[in-house]
Amino acid sequence: MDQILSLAGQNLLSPVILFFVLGVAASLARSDLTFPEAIAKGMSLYLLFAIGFKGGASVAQHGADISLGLAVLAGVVLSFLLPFVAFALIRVLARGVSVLDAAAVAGHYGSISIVTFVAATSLLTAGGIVHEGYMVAVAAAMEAPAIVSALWLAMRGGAGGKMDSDLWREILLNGSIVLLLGAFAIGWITGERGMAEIAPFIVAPFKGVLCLFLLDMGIVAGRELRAARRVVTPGVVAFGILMPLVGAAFGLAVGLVLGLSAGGVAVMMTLSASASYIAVPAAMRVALPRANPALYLTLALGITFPFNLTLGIPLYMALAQTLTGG
Amino acid sequence: MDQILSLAGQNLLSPVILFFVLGVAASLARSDLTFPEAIAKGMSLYLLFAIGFKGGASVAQHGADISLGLAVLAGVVLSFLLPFVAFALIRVLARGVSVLDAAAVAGHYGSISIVTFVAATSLLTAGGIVHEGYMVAVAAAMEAPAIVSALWLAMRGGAGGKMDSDLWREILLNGSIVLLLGAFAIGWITGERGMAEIAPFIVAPFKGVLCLFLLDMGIVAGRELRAARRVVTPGVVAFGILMPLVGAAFGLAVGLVLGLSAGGVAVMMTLSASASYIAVPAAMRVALPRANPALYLTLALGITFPFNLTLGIPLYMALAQTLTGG
Amino acid sequence: MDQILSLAGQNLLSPVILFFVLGVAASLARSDLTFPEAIAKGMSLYLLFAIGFKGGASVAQHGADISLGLAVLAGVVLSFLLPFVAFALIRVLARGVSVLDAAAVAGHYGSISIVTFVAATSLLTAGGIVHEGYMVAVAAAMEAPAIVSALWLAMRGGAGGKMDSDLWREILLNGSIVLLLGAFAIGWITGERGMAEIAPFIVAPFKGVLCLFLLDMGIVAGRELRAARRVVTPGVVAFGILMPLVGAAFGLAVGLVLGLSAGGVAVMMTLSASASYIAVPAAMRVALPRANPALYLTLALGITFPFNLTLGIPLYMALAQTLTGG
Amino acid sequence: MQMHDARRVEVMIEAVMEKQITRALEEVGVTGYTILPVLGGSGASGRWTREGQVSRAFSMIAVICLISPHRLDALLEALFPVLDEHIGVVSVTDTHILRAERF
Amino acid sequence: MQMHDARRVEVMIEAVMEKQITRALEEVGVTGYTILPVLGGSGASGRWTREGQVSRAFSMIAVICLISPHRLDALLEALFPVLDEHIGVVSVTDTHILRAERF
Amino acid sequence: MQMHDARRVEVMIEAVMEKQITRALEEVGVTGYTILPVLGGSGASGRWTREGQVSRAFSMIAVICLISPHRLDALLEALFPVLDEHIGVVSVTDTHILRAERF
Ligand SMILES: Nc1ncnc2c1ncn2[C@@H]1O[C@H](COP(=O)(O)O)[C@@H](O)[C@H]1O
Ligand SMILES: Nc1ncnc2c1ncn2[C@@H]1O[C@H](COP(=O)(O)O)[C@@H](O)[C@H]1O
Ligand SMILES: Nc1ncnc2c1ncn2[C@@H]1O[C@H](COP(=O)(O)O)[C@@H](O)[C@H]1O
Ligand code: NA
Ligand code: NA
Ligand code: NA
Repeated sequence: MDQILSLAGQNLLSPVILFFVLGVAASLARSDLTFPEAIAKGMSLYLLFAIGFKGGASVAQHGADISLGLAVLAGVVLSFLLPFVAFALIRVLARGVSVLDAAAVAGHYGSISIVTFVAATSLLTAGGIVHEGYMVAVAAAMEAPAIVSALWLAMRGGAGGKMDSDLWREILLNGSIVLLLGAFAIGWITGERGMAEIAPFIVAPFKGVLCLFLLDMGIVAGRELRAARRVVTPGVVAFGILMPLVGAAFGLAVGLVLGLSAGGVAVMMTLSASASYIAVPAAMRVALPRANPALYLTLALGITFPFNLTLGIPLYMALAQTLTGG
Repeated sequence: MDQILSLAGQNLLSPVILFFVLGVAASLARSDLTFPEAIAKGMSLYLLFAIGFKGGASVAQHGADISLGLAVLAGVVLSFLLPFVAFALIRVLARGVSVLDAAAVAGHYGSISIVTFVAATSLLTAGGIVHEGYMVAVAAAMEAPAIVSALWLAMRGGAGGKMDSDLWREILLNGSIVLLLGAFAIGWITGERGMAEIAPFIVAPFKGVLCLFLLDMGIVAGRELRAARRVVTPGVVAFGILMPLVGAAFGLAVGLVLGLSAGGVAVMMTLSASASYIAVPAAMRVALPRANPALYLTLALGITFPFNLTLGIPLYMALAQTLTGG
Repeated sequence: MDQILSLAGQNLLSPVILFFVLGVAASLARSDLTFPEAIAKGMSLYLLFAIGFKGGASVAQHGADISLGLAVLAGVVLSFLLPFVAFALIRVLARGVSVLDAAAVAGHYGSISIVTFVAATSLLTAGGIVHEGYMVAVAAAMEAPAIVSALWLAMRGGAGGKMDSDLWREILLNGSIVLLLGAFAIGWITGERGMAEIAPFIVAPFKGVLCLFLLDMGIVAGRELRAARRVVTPGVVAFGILMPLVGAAFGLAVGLVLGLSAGGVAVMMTLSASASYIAVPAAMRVALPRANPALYLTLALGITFPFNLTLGIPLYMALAQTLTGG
Repeated sequence: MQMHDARRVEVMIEAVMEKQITRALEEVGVTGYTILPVLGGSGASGRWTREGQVSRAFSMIAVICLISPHRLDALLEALFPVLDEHIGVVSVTDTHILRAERF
Repeated sequence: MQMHDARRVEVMIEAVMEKQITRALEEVGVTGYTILPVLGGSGASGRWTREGQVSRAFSMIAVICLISPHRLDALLEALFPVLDEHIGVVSVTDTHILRAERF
Repeated sequence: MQMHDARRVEVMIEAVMEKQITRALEEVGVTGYTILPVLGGSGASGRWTREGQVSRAFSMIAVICLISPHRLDALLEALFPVLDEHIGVVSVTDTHILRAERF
């Protein structure tokens, strides 16, 4: 417990978190501090490029075996499965939420937030805890399947929704999945030699870019919170905090079964606990246009993301370390 | 004197200045070299983030005492005061300038130019002269008060102008002030540990980004000079060069009274000598829309900025060193 | 031969090439992976800034003599000359291509592709082969003259085209030429001292930015290939692959006559082999608006650029080393 | 200068619907349109802005289409199923164009 | 397709006035508008461009508002005090809209 | 509110032609116009998009010009030689403006 608190305290005082808090505060105070859209996108491309490549290079270094394939498979299964859990939970906790909205929310929680992943891995690295490099591939694999479950839930509930080839392309060839997996593959292929060439771009300055990006995320999250007061009922807030814990429990179980390292388990928990706010919202706008975006965006970005960032990740790390004996 | 000349010569041949000159030349020759707006804004966010954080980290390292508070207070007073001096001076030197325009110009000179500040600190660092890390907070504190004085001058002169809560928010929660102070606070809180994490992003590449940014500033300044030939009378030019010297004299006095280090005095002089071209023009467009933007922008960006950058800063440094015995 | 194959193999597996391939693949698969325009332009400004400065700093270090002037002159002559060769070749290989289109294409091949240049120099650096720093000035000098030849060819062929002072300005004060030469001059003037100041920005992270930029180029090239299936006849493809070889032969001859180092010859070959896809297309849209952009862009960006990047450069390097005995 | 009657159709729609909209236009033979970026806006579903956003989910575009009057109905009918259920507004303005042979 | 008369109000105004303009619109109940970015322009106060600029002081936006004819006067009266003294132009065009219930 | 008849001329043209267009406008005394960025589009010469592009060769802009009816012909005649041979479309819409003294 002590360890958890100290980890959480340390995490809360890291520049990455503090810049996120600064962004939220600036936004709530209605400062005009904003990032141009192109810069925000540029930073997110940089982060995907860097973590994909580093993951691949790390696999190249440590070798890959069947466990990579199993972990990816487990990720896909989790992503398909978690929306059903999320759907049930939100229907119980927040009775005002319609089937359609619940399905849309569920899709977000089955998928993952790549920045939450990055925050977790950088906390792990700072603590000297290693994790499997291929977790980045697991992250990519978990992005999309949840969307299918969400649509199935919506259709079964008679809430409409459609699934055509365009949407499939949108989901599977989504820019962030392609960049993440592409950079992962190139990092794997070029290995140590490739890493030596581009390390000064993707390793040393990484943390600084992450701080700036989280500042921007904080601004956007704050704006979301400010705009969406209507949708934030106690039940919704409860869901936004409970669901990551439930998701993390699933991730923990899977991580232990797979025999991942302490770091790997912590990452698997974080992925399962996190909710998408980039790829899934875009897919939902196409496929379930009548679901309320204010609800799912506020939940994913305004409640669950800050919760994971500040308290969730240290908790998952501490649990993972205790339970793996790592 | 020799020392001043050699400093000035060295400064004039630094990449930072030469890229500014390149930008002005490209613009005057009507080259189509330009930066996308998003990139220019991205660079300015980077610079604010970096200098804010570095200032805070330096305070964390050297400890803060009452002198920090006194310096910030002195900055606020200077920023309130200098517009009155500037107003009187421009009315004397350039008789064609209306009360309204003089008030608007005065607001710019009470406030500060953050890039001039950065140029000064990087010249100091290159020369191995230390300055108080909290000068960044003084810079932030000097951004806004001058706007109030300018509006008061305009209203008193019957030239109109209005001050509502929106404008207050615009001034006080201006993005650049929030980012500067926020990063300063985070640098202070996280100190050496935080610095270690993000130094490779904000320290080593800083000078290079500054060169690119000054290239862009040169392009914009050149464009301004080319467009605004009408407003540039001899009196206006005289003001644009004398006012920074007058401002620097005030800064010098304040710096000596506060007992700042040689570097700190030089920075205080530079801040007082510099004129805003980001925050104040925006506030003036809202509050004094009938003041002529060509006049204040040409002065701040086309005359005073290049003057400080090339000759002013080395002069202030030499004086500060001589007079503090540093 | 063995050496060429191994060089080519090594090149094909470098991160820079693999990211280009990733971009092409993503684009052909119609992924929505794209870079904001501002980010793409920002990266290209960074690359021009960095290579210009590094070239100048290298001249400052090794001293400049008459050979610099001769090489620049030779570049200008090549750029004037190669369009005539290209014009003749495409008229022979692809009979369906009109005089106007052939002239426009010819202009592209007389000029150069700066990214191909960068790719060559980074392959040379990786292989420990030095080249003259002033080759960057040669690259800049070769950008524009070809446009004049192209217009002459079009006018002589009765295909129209006009040349006014605006166009001259567009050509000679083109942003990329100004930035490249300006940074070169500043690198030269500030030399080692300047380099020390900004090296962490322009040296270490360079390769990483280049990877990201080539990812973007791959996306754009793939889009071009997808869109322009109509214009790609066998004759056009043959031209797109033969012309760089012919150009390289000219570059080789000139490089040997000038007595350049092995690296210098390889660069001269690469410049002659490469085709512009930034400056020349823009000039052609102004001066020869009825020429078909799909043709010249597909050739320059979709065929010749990938060819040079993957096979051409290693070949030119191997030939240059063999023939200079370097 | 010879001018011809035409309609200017302006559709403000979510950016994620871009492909669907342009495909619908192309299916009825409308291959001329221009897409403008949108910074922000306000409507029944509240205010929004592009600033700092990464996801395409919450951005809009403006699709502008100049078209001959007699083809307007086909265009609107093609648009309707795409717009339906989606955030967005459509306006049709009478206008005049040069070089009518292309529309 | 059922179309309804409407007006398309287009205001080109300095970006620093965005909040003031949108507040004025909201005060008279106009909650539907779209904001487009502007690259540059020219007017009585000379030419300008956004390129390379950091300050918001010298940029403009285009605010587009589709509105029922009977609400136009209220809108224009709300705009007037904000526009007054400020750089900018306003045009009002007759247009037709689908789904009129929202305007 | 006093409104005045005017024309709204909208030119979608290649970005490389910006200087030529604005010079032509200025030569006939038209010094008021606004330039909007364009993201992409489609026409006789196919589809295009700005995304990821570095060259200005394949981008477009929209030039919007509000003008008094009696000056329209001069404007169009000035535009014509620039447009000729170039990709682009022009539309002219009847509109109403405030503060007519400036146009
Ligand atoms: N009356 C209007 N005039 C112009 N744009 C509008 C109007 N109503 C809605 N919009 C645009 O359409 C978007 C979605 O509208 P809504 O579906 O009403 O939320 C808004 O954010 C605006 O960008
Ligand atoms: N006649 C016009 N047509 C279109 N835009 C205009 C016109 N006049 C002015 N503008 C726009 O309004 C801005 C300010 O105009 P002004 O107040 O006349 O300097 C210009 O920079 C243009 O962007
Ligand atoms: N009917 C139209 N409506 C709106 N924009 C058009 C139309 N036709 C062409 N355009 C624009 O003009 C550009 C060039 O058209 P084109 O010359 O037909 O290829 C297109 O890419 C569009 O941006
Ligand atoms: Na999840
Ligand atoms: Na000052
Ligand atoms: Na060439």
